[in-house]
Amino acid sequence: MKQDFPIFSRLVNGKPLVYLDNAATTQKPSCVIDAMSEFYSVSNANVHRAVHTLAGEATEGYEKCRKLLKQRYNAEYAVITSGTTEAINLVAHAWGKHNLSSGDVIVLTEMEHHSDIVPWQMLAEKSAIEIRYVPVTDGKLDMDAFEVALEDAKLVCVVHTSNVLGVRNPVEDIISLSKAVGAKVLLDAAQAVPHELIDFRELGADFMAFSAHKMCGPTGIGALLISNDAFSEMEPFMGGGDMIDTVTLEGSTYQTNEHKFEAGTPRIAEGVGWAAALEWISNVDLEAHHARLLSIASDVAEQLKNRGMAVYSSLGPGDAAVVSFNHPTIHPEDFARLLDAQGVAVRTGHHCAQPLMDKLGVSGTIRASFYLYNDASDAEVFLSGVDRVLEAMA
Amino acid sequence: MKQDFPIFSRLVNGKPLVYLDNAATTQKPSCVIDAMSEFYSVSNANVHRAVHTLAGEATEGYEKCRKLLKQRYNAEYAVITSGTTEAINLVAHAWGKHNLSSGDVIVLTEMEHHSDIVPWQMLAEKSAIEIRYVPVTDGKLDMDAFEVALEDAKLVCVVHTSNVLGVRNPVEDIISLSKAVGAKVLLDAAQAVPHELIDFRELGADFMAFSAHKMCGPTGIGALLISNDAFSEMEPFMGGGDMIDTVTLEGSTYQTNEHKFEAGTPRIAEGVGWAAALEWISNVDLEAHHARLLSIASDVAEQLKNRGMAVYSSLGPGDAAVVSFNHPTIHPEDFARLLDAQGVAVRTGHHCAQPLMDKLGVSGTIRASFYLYNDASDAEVFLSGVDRVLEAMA
Amino acid sequence: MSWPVAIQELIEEFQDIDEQFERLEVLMEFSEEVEELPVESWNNHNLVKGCQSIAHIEIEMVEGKVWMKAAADVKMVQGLQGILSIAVNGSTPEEVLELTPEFAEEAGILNSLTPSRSNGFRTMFDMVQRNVREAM
Amino acid sequence: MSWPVAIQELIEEFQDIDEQFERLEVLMEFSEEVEELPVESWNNHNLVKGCQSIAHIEIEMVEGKVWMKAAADVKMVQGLQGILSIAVNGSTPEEVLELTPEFAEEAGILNSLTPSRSNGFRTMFDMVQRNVREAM
Ligand SMILES: Cc1ncc(COP(=O)(O)O)c(C=O)c1O
Ligand SMILES: Cc1ncc(COP(=O)(O)O)c(C=O)c1O
Repeated sequence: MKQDFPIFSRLVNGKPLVYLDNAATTQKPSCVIDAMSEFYSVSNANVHRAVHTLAGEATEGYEKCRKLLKQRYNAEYAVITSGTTEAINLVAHAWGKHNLSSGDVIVLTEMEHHSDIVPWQMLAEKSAIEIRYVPVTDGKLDMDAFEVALEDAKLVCVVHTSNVLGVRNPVEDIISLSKAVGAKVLLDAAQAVPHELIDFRELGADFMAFSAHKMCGPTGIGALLISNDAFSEMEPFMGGGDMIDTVTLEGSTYQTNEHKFEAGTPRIAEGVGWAAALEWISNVDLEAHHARLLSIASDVAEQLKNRGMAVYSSLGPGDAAVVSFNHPTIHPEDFARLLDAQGVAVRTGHHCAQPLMDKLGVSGTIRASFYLYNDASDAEVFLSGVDRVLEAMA
Repeated sequence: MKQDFPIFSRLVNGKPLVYLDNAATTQKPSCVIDAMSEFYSVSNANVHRAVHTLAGEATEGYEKCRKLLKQRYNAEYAVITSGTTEAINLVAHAWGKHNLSSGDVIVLTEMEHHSDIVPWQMLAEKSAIEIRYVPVTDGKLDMDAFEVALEDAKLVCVVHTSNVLGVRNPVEDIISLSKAVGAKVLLDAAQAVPHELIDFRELGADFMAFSAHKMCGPTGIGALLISNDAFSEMEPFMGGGDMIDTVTLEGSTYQTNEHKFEAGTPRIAEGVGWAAALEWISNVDLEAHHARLLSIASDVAEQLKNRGMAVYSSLGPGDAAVVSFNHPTIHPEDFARLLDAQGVAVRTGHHCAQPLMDKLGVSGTIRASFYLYNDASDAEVFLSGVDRVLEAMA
Repeated sequence: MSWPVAIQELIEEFQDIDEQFERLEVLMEFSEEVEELPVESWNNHNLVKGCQSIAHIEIEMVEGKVWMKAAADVKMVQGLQGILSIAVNGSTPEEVLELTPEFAEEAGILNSLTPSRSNGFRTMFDMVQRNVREAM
Repeated sequence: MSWPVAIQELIEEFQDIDEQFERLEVLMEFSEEVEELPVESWNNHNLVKGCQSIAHIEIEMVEGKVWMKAAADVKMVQGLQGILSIAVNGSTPEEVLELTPEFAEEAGILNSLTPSRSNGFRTMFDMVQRNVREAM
């Protein structure tokens, strides 16, 4: 598959690129890159309510992205945002602010990404809302504690698949337990949609947020899927062009569909690029690749343990192919720089999950995350790279 | 210059494209399109705090955009947003919410774009803030009325250059009058930066919002320039990755520079593309082109008047080359569709400025807006296209 | 696909046109074909919803046959309404319900309009069928 | 540009290296060159601000000559501190103030690091000059 991705023809520090930073962002196939160039070269115009040909083509190209999202994930509504982070902030402002008040409870977990913590802390501070964090034990969500935390909860926000541990949370149980107490559920699916096909309506969540750039699509665009129920409870977030119906000096009325939440000129070329990525990925057997990558990652994890590393990912079935680890003495940054010198890209740091780092008792980890185009030879290069680091630092 | 823009090699309805919808969005030169393709093909990675080579290149590429913005516009701070609309909403949330309260006054004008009306209406409603609209008389801001409206104002939000009329407001006077009463000033410069080079610090505004896509840059990205003074009074808007310093279960602390307002993975490829556009435009003699285009637009306006059209743009010195007009009986939509049939792209409708439409006593206008790559031959094709429409509809 | 004669003629008339400008001119000529719904009769019920501009459509049953009256401020929308009139006027309700909006596509009318306007045609088409169903 | 002998040697040593891995190894070896600032002496004043990882630098004047002590948790940062030590230790304050961080660029040390880390080097360099100026 690597031949579909032009970036793999480059060298890094004189070595072929082995890209294992996929949980941060994925590489783009030619068809995505070309679709955007083509858009800018042939159909570029502003969208909506326009009568000229280019504007019609641009509108169609952009709205195709929404159509594909709704089809692929079986969603009632798909609001296009600039990414997972904006999608979650949209829920906090457009739903949270109007449906939560003093004393209400939001349930989060200790393994949330900052993007699914900070918006709620900001909201909670303003409105005296209580936040409960479900603890993580041995790298897994404590489901007993979750049930306790759920009492009187109005909103449950959970990362579907952790960007640090790769662990896939039991979202089916989380949703049914939450629905039983009448709580709305938001899934942070940034790491989930790249690895598995989710039927949003069947799953039964109210909100699902994710980013294009983590599933071979462009930067600057993401989506929030919304259930009928939740959509009807939302008020506009940002104001501006395209989201209004009428504007007078006395006040304004708003659109009734997704456009209500898409103020201003949308991410047009990005929508075109994401549509291309969605079409591309619909021809990929995600399940087969997922099994393959999980097996590679599990091997890698074993090998790292054999070499004395602490590995934080458990890599159970369904988990994403993410290996978070640390060496007992070598600083993650030195480790990653020495891997980079060999063409191997991994990420280090807190991975925007400081509370989880606190729980793990570390300030950061080294993270090798695998995606569709990675193969066993990447794992080999990575491991021999690790060996050279260990030798050099011995 | 057209040869720099690949889109001009296409036909629209069998005719060479004459693109006069530049106030909606501009076309992109090859160097911008290529810079983004190149980024995705060679350096794509997530930015900030990463140690591998690609991430370093991506960070450098993205931050270069900010550097160029600060240099070109001489700004203390440049926050990167998804466009003008998000930039203005950012001010409403990050500054307005924390610095305006019940009874305070915001001054707007009747010629604002919806993006500079709706965010303030939403804020005003929540916080019982008074909004005063400075009237437009004969297509110009009524400066006497402005001075009256200014009494006790805390914030003045003005469109630098109107997207409907092309009129450039006397922003220098507006700013000095506003500063004299201690009001902060926001400039909606979406239509201004494409046409003139602005020295933000010297001009003395507090906020200036604009979009890349209206100045030959990509969609999905824009900026808010902020003065030192105003920056120090702002609280975070959206929460998430990259904008924090520390996150604990008890609460979070934030970055102190622009990143504080850029939650989540930023618009990386878009930043690279905009940087290319900023470099490209820095080699363009904006002033000369502006004079040239204004003269073309004035001729066009004259010709339209000669043919019985109502022209709303006055096209004085400094105004943008935007011609808004209507035929006494032909509906703008029919008019524009018949122009499109001849390859000529113009926009019709309320141009996201319904209050101004109300003032002009129309439901919409036809708008022909000129930009760098337009020339006298475009005006000729446009006018002969108009003639054919008039004939057909006679 | 085979169409009623009136529609078949219409498709052929459009298919013969090479130039987009002429196609739009012919489209506008069809505005003559629709019986105008007078302004006094405009109401929320006969308003075409989701249309960018003003458009009204009313369906009557005259001796068991469908009859359409309509109005619009945009001439090309009037033209689309004229084409719809040709397609439905004098037909039985059953015949109208069997129609699909594809004929306009086949004629090249729809792809000659931008998505929002061709959506407008579908919206009007759906409205006609809904009203016919209600009137049965 | 001409540099003090110690720096010139250092530049040449780095320029001789072809492979990035080896360059980083050599960089880490320079961590031996810095006199360690003991943990007890770490404080907010000697903390390098804007650095991603922990780094401290302190400047002393010994018989009119500059002397640097430092500490860091990342070995490569220690290496950068070692290189800084070579560049400044034993120099007069005036000599230190004449230095620019370009020598590290010339050696290819900076471009071998990502922007944030090469910014870190500049930050440390600036901090040394600031402290020297204060100590004058
Ligand atoms: C004057 C003015 N303000 C604001 C905007 C909104 O810009 P954007 O849609 O890129 O957010 C526009 C363009 O649509 C404009 O012309
Ligand atoms: C689990 C998770 N949530 C949220 C995010 C934020 O996504 P973005 O930065 O694209 O907004 C990420 C990625 O950084 C993630 O991995």
